Amino acid sequence: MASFNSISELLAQLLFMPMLAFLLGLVMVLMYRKIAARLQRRIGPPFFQPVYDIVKLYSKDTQISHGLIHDIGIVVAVGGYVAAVILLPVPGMDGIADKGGIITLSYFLMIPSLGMALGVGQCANPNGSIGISRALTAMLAYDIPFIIVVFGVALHYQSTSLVGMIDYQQAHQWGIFEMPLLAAAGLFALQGMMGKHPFEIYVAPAEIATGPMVEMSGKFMGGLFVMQSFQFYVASVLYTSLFLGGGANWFEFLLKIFFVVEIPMSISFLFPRYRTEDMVRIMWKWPVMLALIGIAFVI
Amino acid sequence: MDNLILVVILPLLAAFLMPAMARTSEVLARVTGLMVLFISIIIITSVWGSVDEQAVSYAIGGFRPPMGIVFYIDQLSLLFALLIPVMILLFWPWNKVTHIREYSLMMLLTASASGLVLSGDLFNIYVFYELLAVASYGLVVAQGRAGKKGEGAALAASLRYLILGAVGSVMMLIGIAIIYTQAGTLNLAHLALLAPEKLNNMAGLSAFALILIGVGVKAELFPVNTWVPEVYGAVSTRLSALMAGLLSKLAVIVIIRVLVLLFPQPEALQLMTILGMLGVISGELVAWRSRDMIRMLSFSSIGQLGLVFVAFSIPGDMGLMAGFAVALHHLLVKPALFMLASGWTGPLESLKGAAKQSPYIAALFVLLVMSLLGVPPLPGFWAKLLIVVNLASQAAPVYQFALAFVLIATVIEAAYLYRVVMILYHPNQGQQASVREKHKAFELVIASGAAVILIAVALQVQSMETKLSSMARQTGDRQHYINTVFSKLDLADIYHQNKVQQTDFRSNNQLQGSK
Amino acid sequence: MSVLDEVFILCALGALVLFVFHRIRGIEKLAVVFYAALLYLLIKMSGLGYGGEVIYSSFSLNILGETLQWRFDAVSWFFAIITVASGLFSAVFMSGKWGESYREKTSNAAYGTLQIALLLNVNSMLILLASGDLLSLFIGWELVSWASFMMMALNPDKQARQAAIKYIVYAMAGAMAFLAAMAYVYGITGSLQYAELAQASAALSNGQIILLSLLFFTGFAIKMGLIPFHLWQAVAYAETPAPGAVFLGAISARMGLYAIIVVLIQLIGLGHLQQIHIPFTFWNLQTVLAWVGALTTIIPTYIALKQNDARHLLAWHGVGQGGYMLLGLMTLNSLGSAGGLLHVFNYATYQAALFMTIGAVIYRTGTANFDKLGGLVTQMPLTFMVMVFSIIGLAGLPPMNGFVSKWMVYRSLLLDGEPLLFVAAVIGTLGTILSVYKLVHNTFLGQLRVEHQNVREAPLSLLIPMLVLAAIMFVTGMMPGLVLDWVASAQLAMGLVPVTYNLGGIVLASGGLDMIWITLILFYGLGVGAIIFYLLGGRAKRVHQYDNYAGGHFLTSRVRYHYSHNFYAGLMHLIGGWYRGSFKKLEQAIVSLVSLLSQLSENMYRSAQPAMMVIIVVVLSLWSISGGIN
Amino acid sequence: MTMPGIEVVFYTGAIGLIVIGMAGVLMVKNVFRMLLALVLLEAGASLLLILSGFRETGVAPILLSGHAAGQLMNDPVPQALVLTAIVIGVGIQALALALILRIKHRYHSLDMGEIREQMEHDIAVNSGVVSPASAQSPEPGGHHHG
Repeated sequence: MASFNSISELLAQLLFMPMLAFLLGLVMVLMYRKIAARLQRRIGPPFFQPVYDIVKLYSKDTQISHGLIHDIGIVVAVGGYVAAVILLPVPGMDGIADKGGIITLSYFLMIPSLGMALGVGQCANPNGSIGISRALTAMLAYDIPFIIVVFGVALHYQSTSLVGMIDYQQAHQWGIFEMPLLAAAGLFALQGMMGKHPFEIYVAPAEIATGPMVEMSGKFMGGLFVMQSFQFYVASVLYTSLFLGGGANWFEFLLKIFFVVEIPMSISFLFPRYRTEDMVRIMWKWPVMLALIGIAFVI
Repeated sequence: MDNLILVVILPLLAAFLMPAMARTSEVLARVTGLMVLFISIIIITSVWGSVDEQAVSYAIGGFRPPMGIVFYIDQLSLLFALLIPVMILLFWPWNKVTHIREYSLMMLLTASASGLVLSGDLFNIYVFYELLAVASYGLVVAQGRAGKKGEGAALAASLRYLILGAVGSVMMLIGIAIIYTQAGTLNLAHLALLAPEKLNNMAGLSAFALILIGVGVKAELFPVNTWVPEVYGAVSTRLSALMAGLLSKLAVIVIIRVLVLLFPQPEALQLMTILGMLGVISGELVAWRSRDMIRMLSFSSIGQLGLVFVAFSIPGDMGLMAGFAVALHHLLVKPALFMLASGWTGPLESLKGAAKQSPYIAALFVLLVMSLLGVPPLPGFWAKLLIVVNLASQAAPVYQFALAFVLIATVIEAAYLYRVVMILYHPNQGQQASVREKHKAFELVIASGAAVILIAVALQVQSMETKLSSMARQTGDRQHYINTVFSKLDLADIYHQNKVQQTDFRSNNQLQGSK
Repeated sequence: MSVLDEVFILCALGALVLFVFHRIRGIEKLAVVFYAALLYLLIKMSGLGYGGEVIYSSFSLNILGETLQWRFDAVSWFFAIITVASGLFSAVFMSGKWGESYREKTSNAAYGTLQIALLLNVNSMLILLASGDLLSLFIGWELVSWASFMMMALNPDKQARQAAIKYIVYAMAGAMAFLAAMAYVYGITGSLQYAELAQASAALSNGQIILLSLLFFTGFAIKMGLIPFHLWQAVAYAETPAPGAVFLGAISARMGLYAIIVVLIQLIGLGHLQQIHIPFTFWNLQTVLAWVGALTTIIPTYIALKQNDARHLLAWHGVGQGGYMLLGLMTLNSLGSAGGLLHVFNYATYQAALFMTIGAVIYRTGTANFDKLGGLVTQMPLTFMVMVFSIIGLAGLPPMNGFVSKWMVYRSLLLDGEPLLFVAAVIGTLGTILSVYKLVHNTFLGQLRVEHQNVREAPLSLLIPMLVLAAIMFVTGMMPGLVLDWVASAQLAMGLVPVTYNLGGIVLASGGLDMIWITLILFYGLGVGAIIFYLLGGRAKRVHQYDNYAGGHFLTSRVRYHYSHNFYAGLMHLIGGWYRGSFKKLEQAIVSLVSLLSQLSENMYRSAQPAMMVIIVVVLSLWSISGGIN
Repeated sequence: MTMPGIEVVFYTGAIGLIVIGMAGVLMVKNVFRMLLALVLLEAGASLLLILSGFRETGVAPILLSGHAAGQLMNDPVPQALVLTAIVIGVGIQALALALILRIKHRYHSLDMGEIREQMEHDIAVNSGVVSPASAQSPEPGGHHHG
């Protein structure tokens, strides 16, 4: 089963994969903000701005906790993504990735949302609760097309192992060419999954006082920033592995994942935000339809 | 065996002598009835063992059949001959104020009922049936329910019952006339012998239909059972119990005898199926709407009798067995339920929390109701199972419809019976809890007895099955009936006679032909 | 004497003792001992869970030419061990403080009755599970229905009583469908033995098989609360006293699944289910049943989402989870059916735990209404923890056991290439996630109400069974191989190919599941998260719950703001219109129809002229004579 | 037999009586008239039964020395039966008359419909479903409210 040779390799993977993910995620956050700035005719933040933000938030004097679950919520939000990252194969490090497979991974991706929801719930702020109910609704919205896409892909490759899928793509053809409709639908879902425009009304800056973030200050917010960078990384790597043949080497890999993140980021500022209901409606209509047609082709 | 005729004669005599006796000694008259019943029971138990696989016939006055009048005694008739005095004893109006003519009517009922089950002659059956009818009309008036409005209701119910019953009797008479025209005899054994030849036609079928309607009045058969809710609503529960439990079954037995012996046509059975299943569904539907317990039980009784008819309409011994099972089960359960209902009058809502007041009675009620519904392992389940299983194995589509009706009716039955159970076990006392009547001791004894028998039967279901199936086999065996009633000599005579008649006829034809 | 005999003797003895002494204090201890002894006997039979021989009882009954016999095979044993364990947990739950308070509220007798009801439920289920032919199956079936009815009728509440009545009518309808099917079997084969049916089913025509399967399935589906018979179950289960709800919720409805396994899979046979096409459609029986399962995962789950009472929410989920089991089973491949069976076990653990947590909440606060709860996490942290564990299981998230079974169902749907079923299952799961968050949020999170400020943690006697269940959930989640042993034996007994597994999960060529690794990875991730959160940055300051930001105002502590009513307002705005209550209307329509017919019949009895009726009969008989019947 | 015999007339009469009686029981509202219709019905049935034993050329079924052996006799059995039936019928009619008299005293009506409604009301009152006060607006059976 295990494809790593020694304990040391295992430890290295366990250690490096999250770290790498975090760093790449930070760069993606930076890229996101740069793109936003450029689109708005601004210069944008300096290179280390995401790091500064996190350091600042962590080093704040007043760190207000509303209870143990509040803390644990953040831990789970970050930890869930860390665990998910370990299940995502990157070039040269796919030993543990084989333990899960795509279904497990999809479930891992729901854990952070739930963790955050628990944390927000503990804050006892009704506004936070309202926000979280919207956030979960949004999750329901994008997860349905996402899961359909995952199903279609797994059906196509007759496997749930990401490593296997990547191998197949590298031997044959990228998934995006074999399943263009599914890839399109996946992109749609990706937009929602990354919590970005136009599907991010529950965490929109204007909603700070009435969204899930209302009680998040200091390192709680910092934790969420960390989570965000993981989120970018996970979404892009997952999409790459499913449709773009993963990475044969690091260069190719990086190119692909940044490309994947770049598309939704560019799109995101072109549209105004959707209300939650509208988001559900749109997510359940177009991507689901595309994905189902895509599956019909696969079969 | 010879003194079995006393079972009919003694009560008949008592019925006519008791009013006279009462003039000299009131006490003697009151005791006579009981004495007669005890004697009947003793007589029957003394011959109990002598009838098993082989039935016995007994020619009254020594005249040989088919001219003479015979009693036919097999397991079925003996069982009911025993049940009649026992049940009447159980529901005997012990009350001191009871008028002596009520006892007299009860005696008449006993005599006619016993005659009905023992008789082996169609016209005798008619006569006993009419006597039974007269006795029951009288009893309906005499045992009207207590209360200011009781008497009027009983009178009117009795009259309406009487008119329906009289129309039914006429139908039966016409049916008998048709049979006589066809076969030229009314002795059941003789008829059984001739039936395949003479009655297996349209005329025979219409005769059966007419007899079915006629006797069906008492048996609560579907369209002629409109008297049931009226009479049971108007009379004391004691009489309701007797009528629903015993008298209806006697009428059913008559129909079954006639059917088995005289009418081999499948259409006859299917007619009964249709009427039976309509009875099941209509009875249970109205019971579902009923707002007091007596009325509910009346309609439930209609439904159950419909079930009995459906069961008996299944061809073959299995049908008979199913019919006996469900009929005997109803005979056991319904009187017990009527007994419990007598203390629980008034609208059902007023029974809220009755279980708290009298937990034992409520538990009895639940047990009886569950058996009625057919909850395993109570006997009612086995009876229903027999019906269902045998209905399903019939090819004719009408039986499949009957199966569906029976099952749907059971669901409806469950709905209203469990509703009552829930009302009984309601946590709050109803407003009218205080005015509720108390149950009398004998009512509880009867209901408890029924419950004990139910449980005993549930435990002994295997041996019950053997008994019932042997009874069914015997009842369904037409040749056995013929052979029992006629000696070999008689049979030779009859064959000879028939042959002679036939040759006469043929020679006539030849004569005409030659002309 | 076989072990099965001992089980039955113990059952009878227990029922007798409990019935005689049910008013006496301390009876609860006896009950616990009884269930423990029963569990011991089952463990003595545990060879069955590892591929052992079928165990027969040494007594039988001959009736109607049928031999009624009772026996335990691996399937029965699997269900039985869950049944008895659920009984034991409920009994422990009700043996301590909960029982005392119930006694105070009602009476000794009422408490004893509850104990009797529980015991009768366990016993009747064991009788059902031990059935060796259709007749004994039916007898067990009816006994279970009646025992459940008794349990449901214990709550004096009006709604509960109505639910009980509704239940018994549904159950009776189901039993009658079962009876009709059984009668047809008898009509065709002349026997009610399993073996005869299994033999005869090969020779039956398609129409007969469809009719039989439909009748049987209707009967079983009603018990399981499958679409379209789902209306009765949730209310009836939710309204029973807490230990009753624990037991009924955990296992009672699964008797339907057991019967489906026995009759549809073992007897009618896999081949038939897969080959027979419903006329005029392109579906076969298997697809139809699978779709019933899929719809059952969706519709009740979204009804649960709307509930405003914790017990009702859970009970509706119970209905929905039944759909997963059927869906898994109806894939009829080794993985999916194993998933369906495993889900029975997993579901029993977390549903029992969930009802216990709600029972504990009700014990402390007196309500399960979401509008009257909130913020209890600070007061009842252990109960909260158990609930979180259980909802993770219910939602099917790793690392709890619910994930394993759902994963297996999904994976087998993938292998079969059933996209629509898969989507349906996912929609159900996502709805579950939403609604379990609502459950935990509205009960334990948010603001604590004034009247609950002095609420304490649930007493130990309530906590112990909950915590044990939570531990089971976690352990069997991490090491599903423990239960998969039993599942595989059951599959063998069902005539399916058993699943290949190891201690950590499923072994499959194209991507298996290893829960030990997954659990470790998840905990590693959480550990990293904890390090990032706790070791870096300044120390967090604990503040009072109400010390929070609300647009520049402090939320005063006198007025509570707990966002709980209409929790998913946005979603409901969108999908609210889909809750049309079509099934409810159908149910009402049937009731109206019956009452209309009933009124017609009554009018007929009232106003019919007797002579008119006679004429009708004469006409009818003439019609029948002229051959009108056939 | 090519020519319709005399029994055709008899049969027609018997069936006619039955039909008239049936129609009477069906259509008549007055219970006394209903009883009379019943009498006709019974007469018709009796006649039918007698006819079943009738031989066109038969003589009275009395064995006298004057009769030649083998001469066709009317069947005596139905005659005996009808005798019994008539006796029973008369008994029942008498009982019915007594009932009608007492009902007339109590309900002051001979109309079947009215009798039925009053009876149903009485039954409902007796079983406690309807209160006695609502006598003026009888709710037959009391199954709508009460």
